[in-house]
Amino acid sequence: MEMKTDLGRGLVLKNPVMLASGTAGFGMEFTDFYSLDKLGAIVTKGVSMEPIAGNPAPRIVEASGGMINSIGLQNPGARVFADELLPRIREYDVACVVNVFGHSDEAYAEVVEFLEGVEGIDGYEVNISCPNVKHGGIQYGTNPEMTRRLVKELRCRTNRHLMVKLSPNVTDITEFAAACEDAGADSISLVNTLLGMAVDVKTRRPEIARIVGGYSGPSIKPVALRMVYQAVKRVSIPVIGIGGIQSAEDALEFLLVGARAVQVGTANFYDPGIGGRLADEIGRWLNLHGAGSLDSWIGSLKV
Amino acid sequence: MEMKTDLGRGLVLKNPVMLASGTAGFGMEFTDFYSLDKLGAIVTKGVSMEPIAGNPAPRIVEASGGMINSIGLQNPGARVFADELLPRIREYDVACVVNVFGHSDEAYAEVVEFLEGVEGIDGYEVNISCPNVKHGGIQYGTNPEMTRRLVKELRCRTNRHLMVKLSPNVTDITEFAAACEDAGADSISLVNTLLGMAVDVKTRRPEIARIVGGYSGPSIKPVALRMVYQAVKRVSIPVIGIGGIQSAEDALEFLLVGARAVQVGTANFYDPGIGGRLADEIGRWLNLHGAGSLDSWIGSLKV
Amino acid sequence: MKQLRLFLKDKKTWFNTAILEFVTEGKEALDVKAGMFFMLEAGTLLKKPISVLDADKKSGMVKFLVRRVGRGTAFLYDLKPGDELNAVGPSGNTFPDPAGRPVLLVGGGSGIPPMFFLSRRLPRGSFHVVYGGRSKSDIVPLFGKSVSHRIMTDDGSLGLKGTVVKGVRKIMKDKPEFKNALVFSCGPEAMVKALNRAFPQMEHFTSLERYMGCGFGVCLGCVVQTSGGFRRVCVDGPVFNTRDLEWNNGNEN
Amino acid sequence: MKQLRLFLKDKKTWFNTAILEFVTEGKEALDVKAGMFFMLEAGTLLKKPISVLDADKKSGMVKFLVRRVGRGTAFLYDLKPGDELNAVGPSGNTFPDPAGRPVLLVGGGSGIPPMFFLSRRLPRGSFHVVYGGRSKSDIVPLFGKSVSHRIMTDDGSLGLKGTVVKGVRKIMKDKPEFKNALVFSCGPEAMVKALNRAFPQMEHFTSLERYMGCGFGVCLGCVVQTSGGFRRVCVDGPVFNTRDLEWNNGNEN
Ligand SMILES: Cc1cc2nc3c(=O)[nH]c(=O)nc-3n(C[C@H](O)[C@H](O)[C@H](O)COP(=O)(O)OP(=O)(O)OC[C@H]3O[C@@H](n4cnc5c(N)ncnc54)[C@H](O)[C@@H]3O)c2cc1C
Ligand SMILES: Cc1cc2nc3c(=O)[nH]c(=O)nc-3n(C[C@H](O)[C@H](O)[C@H](O)COP(=O)(O)OP(=O)(O)OC[C@H]3O[C@@H](n4cnc5c(N)ncnc54)[C@H](O)[C@@H]3O)c2cc1C
Ligand SMILES: Cc1cc2nc3c(=O)[nH]c(=O)nc-3n(C[C@H](O)[C@H](O)[C@H](O)COP(=O)(O)O)c2cc1C
Ligand SMILES: Cc1cc2nc3c(=O)[nH]c(=O)nc-3n(C[C@H](O)[C@H](O)[C@H](O)COP(=O)(O)O)c2cc1C
Ligand code: FES
Ligand code: FES
Repeated sequence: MEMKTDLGRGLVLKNPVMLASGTAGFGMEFTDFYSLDKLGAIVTKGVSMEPIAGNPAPRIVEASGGMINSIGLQNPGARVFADELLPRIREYDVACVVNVFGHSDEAYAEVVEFLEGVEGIDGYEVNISCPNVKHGGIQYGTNPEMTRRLVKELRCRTNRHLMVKLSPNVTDITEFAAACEDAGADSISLVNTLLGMAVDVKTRRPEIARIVGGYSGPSIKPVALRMVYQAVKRVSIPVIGIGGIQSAEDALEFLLVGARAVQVGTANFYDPGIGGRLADEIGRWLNLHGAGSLDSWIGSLKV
Repeated sequence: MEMKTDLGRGLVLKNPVMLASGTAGFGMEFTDFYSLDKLGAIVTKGVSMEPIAGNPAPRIVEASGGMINSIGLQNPGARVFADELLPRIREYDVACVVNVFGHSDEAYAEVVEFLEGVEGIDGYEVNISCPNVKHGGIQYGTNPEMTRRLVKELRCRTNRHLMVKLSPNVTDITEFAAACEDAGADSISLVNTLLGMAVDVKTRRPEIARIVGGYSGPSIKPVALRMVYQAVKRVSIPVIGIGGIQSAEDALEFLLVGARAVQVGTANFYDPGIGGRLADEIGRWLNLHGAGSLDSWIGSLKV
Repeated sequence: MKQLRLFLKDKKTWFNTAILEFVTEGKEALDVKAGMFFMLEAGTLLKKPISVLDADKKSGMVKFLVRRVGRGTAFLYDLKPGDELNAVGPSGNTFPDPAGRPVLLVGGGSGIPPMFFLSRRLPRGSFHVVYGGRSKSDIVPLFGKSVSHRIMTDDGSLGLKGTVVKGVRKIMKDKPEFKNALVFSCGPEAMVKALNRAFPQMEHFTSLERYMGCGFGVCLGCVVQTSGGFRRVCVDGPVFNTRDLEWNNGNEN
Repeated sequence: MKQLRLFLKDKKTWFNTAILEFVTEGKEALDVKAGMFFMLEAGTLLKKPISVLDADKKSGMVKFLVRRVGRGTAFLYDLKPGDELNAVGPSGNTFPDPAGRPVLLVGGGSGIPPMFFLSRRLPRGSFHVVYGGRSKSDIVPLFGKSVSHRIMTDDGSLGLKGTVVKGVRKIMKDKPEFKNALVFSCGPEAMVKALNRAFPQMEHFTSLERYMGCGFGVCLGCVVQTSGGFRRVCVDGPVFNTRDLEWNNGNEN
C-alpha cells in the first residue's frame, strides 16, 4: 500500500503518522520502543529562542477519559535544540518538524530566523494555541487577525514548510483555518488541547497548580474530528488531524474526513510503542477493506 | 443538611439537583424510577410555539466516553405542553423550568408570551445554544450581541425567573455570561453540548444523519467545569453547572467551583434513577466530610 | 420499568452468539411479552437494548440471545457465570393478539428472540417459524422438533438454501392455511422490506431495531418515520405495523 | 525500557495492600535496581507507577506491593491470579552505592518497596530498616527475623509507638555505628521532610513520588524543583539527594 502523503512545499511524508508536539520530547525516549524510521514525521516539543522552565507542579492529571496538562512549554531553547537534540533526530530517516513558540511576533520571528540557519529541519509547526502560558500562544490562536499577521511575518522569513497549529477553543475554527491559508501557511494542524479543569473534592483544590490546563486524549476526539471536517471543507491547503488518536481506526477516521496526515499525542504516554505500529496498521486496514490507496481514502467520507 | 439553594427572583430549589433539558422529556418517564419530589427542579425538553418534528435518524451515537445527538428540538409545541404535559408535572412538588426555543427574537418572545398566560411555571431556561437546528439556537449562543438583545426582549416580557443556557462552543464564555447578566438574566446555566462528530470507517459514513451533533456526557466534564469556574468569577448572578455529571462527586465539583445548582443530562439515559438519589448522596457526602452546609460548600475552592 | 440487577447463571455459545440465562430478585420486572427488551449494561456508556428470549416471573429467570457485533455485545458475550449486570426494563410494546389467525413468525439472525418467545406462548399449530441466516453459524439451535420451523440459509449450510422469503413461499404452498396468515417478523431491515415487497397483501408486524440512547422514551434518539410522524422505537414500538412505516428515517433522499 | 506483558501468578493481601507476584517473558526488562519502577496498566487511561518490590531475571518473576488509594490502585488490588497486564519499564535511577557506609533504610507505608529491595541486596549488618505507618494495617509483614528492622506506628498497634524519626533516633542510640549512616528513604513527603529536619547533618537520599503521565521522561509532567531547576522524577529520579530538593514544586507560595 502506498502510504506517502504530500503536505506541500516539499514536505512529503513516507506515511501519515506524526508524533504530536509535547508528547514526544525530541524523539529519543521512543527509540527503546521502535526505530523513528517507522514514523512519517516527528514534531518536536515547542521550542522558543530562550529556555523556558515551565509551570509549577502538579502539572498533569487524568480526567474523564483524557488528561489535563499545564507543562507551560518547558524547553531548553533553540540553541540547545540545534546543537544537541536535532543531530540525534537526524540519525533517523524521519521528517523533523519543529514546533516553534514565542511570546510576541518578534519572538516567533527570532526563533524561526535562528532555525533558518540550522540544517536538517523539514518544516515548522507554529504553536499559536498553547493554553498554558500567560502571553503569546493562545492569544494568537483565538484572534484571527493576530494569527494572520503572525503567519505573514513568518512566511516571509522561510521557504520551509510552514504548518500552523490551531486551538479548538474558538467559536469558529474555519475563520482561523482561512486566515492561515490567506497568510501563506502551507498546512494547518488541529487540534491543540481544549481548555479544561479538574478539582479534588477531598482537598477542595484544583488538581493542577495552574488551575486550568489543556485537555487531551480520547475524550476530545469527537470535537477534534468535527473541527478537522469543518476546516477541510473551508481551505484547500492540507489539514493534519490531531486529537485522541489511539488506534488505526481513530487515525482512519481523521483521514476519512479529509486530513492528509495525523498526529498522535497523549496515546504516546500510555502506549509508547504506538508510533512504531500505526502506519503498518493503517496500511493493513486499508488493504483488508479494499481501499485502493491512502490517497483515495483521504476525504472519501460519504455525506 | 440544609440543601436549599436560591437561584434568585423567587426560584428557590429544595435541593440543587435539576434534570437537564432534553434528557428528561417532561418528567413522566422517570416516575417509574423515583418520585419527582426528590428533585430540586426539572427543566423540560425545549419547547417552541409550534411543534417541531426534529431531525432525521440516526440521531444519536455513543462516542469516546460520551454521546453525540442531533435530535433537533423535537417537541409537541407550547400548547400541548401547557394543556397536557405541565399539569402532570404539577402533580409533584418540584420546580418546573421550561426550556424555550425559537428561530428568531420574535419566535422566542412568542413562546414566552404564551407561557406567561400559563400557571405553574417556575421559570424559563432560554436555549440559545442548540447546535442541532439550522436557524436560531446556536447563532444566538455564539454572538454576544444577539444574546444580549434576546435576553432584553425576554426580560421585559416576564417577571418569572429567567435563566439563559450558554453554549460551550465559544472562544470566551465570560463574554456571554456578562451579556446575560447585563441584559437582566436571573441566572445562567452551562454548558450545552460541544459540537462533535463521529464517523464509521466501515461504511465511510457519518454516524448521525446531520453529520455534526452535540457531544455530551462524562467526557465533556473538564471543559464544562472550566467554563463554570470562569463564569462564576465573571458574573454575580447564580450559575448552574451542567456537563457530564453522573455522581455526587461530579455534582460536588461543580458546586465547589461556584455553581449554585447542577443539571444532570446524559446520565439520566444510562442511570435513570440518578435524579432520585443525587440530592441525598450530595447531602450525605457533605455531612461525612464535615462541610457545614451546602451554602458554605458552594464556591469554596481553594486556589 | 425498573432498574434491576441480573446475575448470570448460565451461558451457552453458538459461534458468535451467546445465550445468557440470568436470575434476578426484581421478579416483578419479568412480566414481559414478545418484543419487549431490557437495556443491559455492556461496558459502554449507554446500555444496550436486548430482546427477551424467554422469562419466568416465578423463578426470576430471564434469558437473552446476544450476537457479538461490536463493543457492547462483545462485553455481554464475554460474561462469565457469576457476573452481575445492571439492567433497565422491560420496555416496549408487543405484537397484536392473532385472535385465532395463523401466524408466520419470521426471524433473521439475532432477530429470532421475539419469535422464539412467541413460539413458546402461541398455541401449537397456529404458527410456523421461519428462521433465516447467512449460514449455519447464524442459526442458533433453539427450536425443538415439536415446533414447526423452517430454517433458511443463504449458503445452504443448514436447512434450505435461500432467504426467508423463499421459506415463507414454501410454507404457504405446503400449508395453505398460512396463505392468509399474519406475518410477525424481526431481523435485518433488508429482510423485512423483502418480505413486504414479496407479500404486499399480508398483514405484517415487525419488531424494529434502532440505536438507542435510553430505551425508555426520554431521549428521542430511536425514532422511526411513520405515516403519523416520528415514533420512538423503544416505547411506541419496537413492534410496528409495516404498513405505517416510512423507511427513509426522515432523510430527504 | 520495554513494553511487556505480565501474568499474575500469585497475590497476597494485607488490609488495603496487595503483594502481586507476576511472571513475564520479557525477562531482559527485569534487570532492575532499588527505586526503579514499572508503569502498570490499571484500568485508567494513564498507567500507574509502581516500584519493584523484588525481581528475578532468571525466572522472570517480578513483585509489586500496591496500596489501594484510588481507581488505578484499586484495579491492581482487585486483580486475580491468571490476569494479564501491560507494563512499561523499568524506569528510574537508583540509590548510590553506600561503598561500605552503614545505611538506614526508612520506609513509610507504601514507600517500603525500594527499602525491601535494598534489604535483599545489601550485606547483612550494613543496614537497618525503619518501617513506619499509622497503624498495624499499614505495616505489611515483609521482613523476616534475620533482617534488622524496627517497626513504628503512630498508634502503637505494632512495633514502637511513634514516627520513623523516633525510630531512627533509637537505632542511633542503640547502635552507634549508625550515627554517621547514610539515610535512604521512601514514603510520604511529610515523613521525608521530618527526617531532614531532625537529622540535618546526615546524607539523605529519597525516592520521590509524583503523579506521572508517561513514566519514561517524555511528558514533563512529573517534575520536582531542585537547585538545578525542574527535574523529571521518572527518569532523573525517583531517587534524589534531599540536599538538592526544593519542596515548593515551583509554586510561588
Ligand atoms: C429493541 C431491540 C432489541 C434488540 N434485541 C437484540 C437481541 O435480542 N440480541 C442481539 O444480539 N441484538 C439485539 N439488538 C441489537 C443490539 O442492541 C445491537 O447489536 C447492539 O446495540 C450493538 O451494540 P455494540 O456496542 O455491540 O455495537 P456498536 O459498537 O454499537 O456497533 C458495532 C457495529 O455493529 C453494527 N451494528 C449495530 N447493531 C447491529 C445489528 N443489530 N446487527 C448487525 N450489526 C449491527 C454497527 O453499525 C457497527 O458497525 C436489539 C436492538 C433493539 C433496538
Ligand atoms: C516512582 C513511584 C513509585 C511508586 N511506587 C508505589 C508502590 O510500590 N506501591 C504503591 O502502592 N504505590 C506506589 N506509588 C504510588 C502510586 O503510583 C499511586 O498511589 C497511584 O498512582 C495512585 O493512582 P490511583 O489511580 O489509585 O489514585 P488516584 O485516583 O490517582 O488518586 C486517588 C487519591 O489518592 C491520592 N493519592 C495519590 N497518590 C497517593 C499516594 N501515593 N498515597 C496516598 N494517596 C495518594 C490522590 O491525591 C487522590 O486523592 C509510586 C509512585 C511513584 C511516582
Ligand atoms: C503533556 C502535553 C504537552 C503538550 N505540549 C505541546 C507543545 O509544546 N506544543 C504544542 O503545539 N502542543 C502541545 N501539546 C498538544 C498536543 O500536541 C496535541 O495537540 C493535543 O494533546 C491533542 O492531541 P491528543 O489528544 O492526541 O493528545 C501537548 C499536549 C500534552 C498532553
Ligand atoms: C439527547 C439530548 C437532547 C438535548 N436536548 C436539549 C434541549 O432540548 N434543550 C437544551 O437546552 N439542551 C438540550 N440538551 C443538552 C443538555 O441539556 C445538556 O446541556 C448537555 O447534554 C450537557 O450535559 P450532560 O453532559 O450531563 O448531558 C440535550 C442533550 C442531549 C444529550
Ligand atoms: S431510546 Fe431514548 S427515546 Fe427511545
Ligand atoms: S512521567 Fe512523563 S516525564 Fe516523567
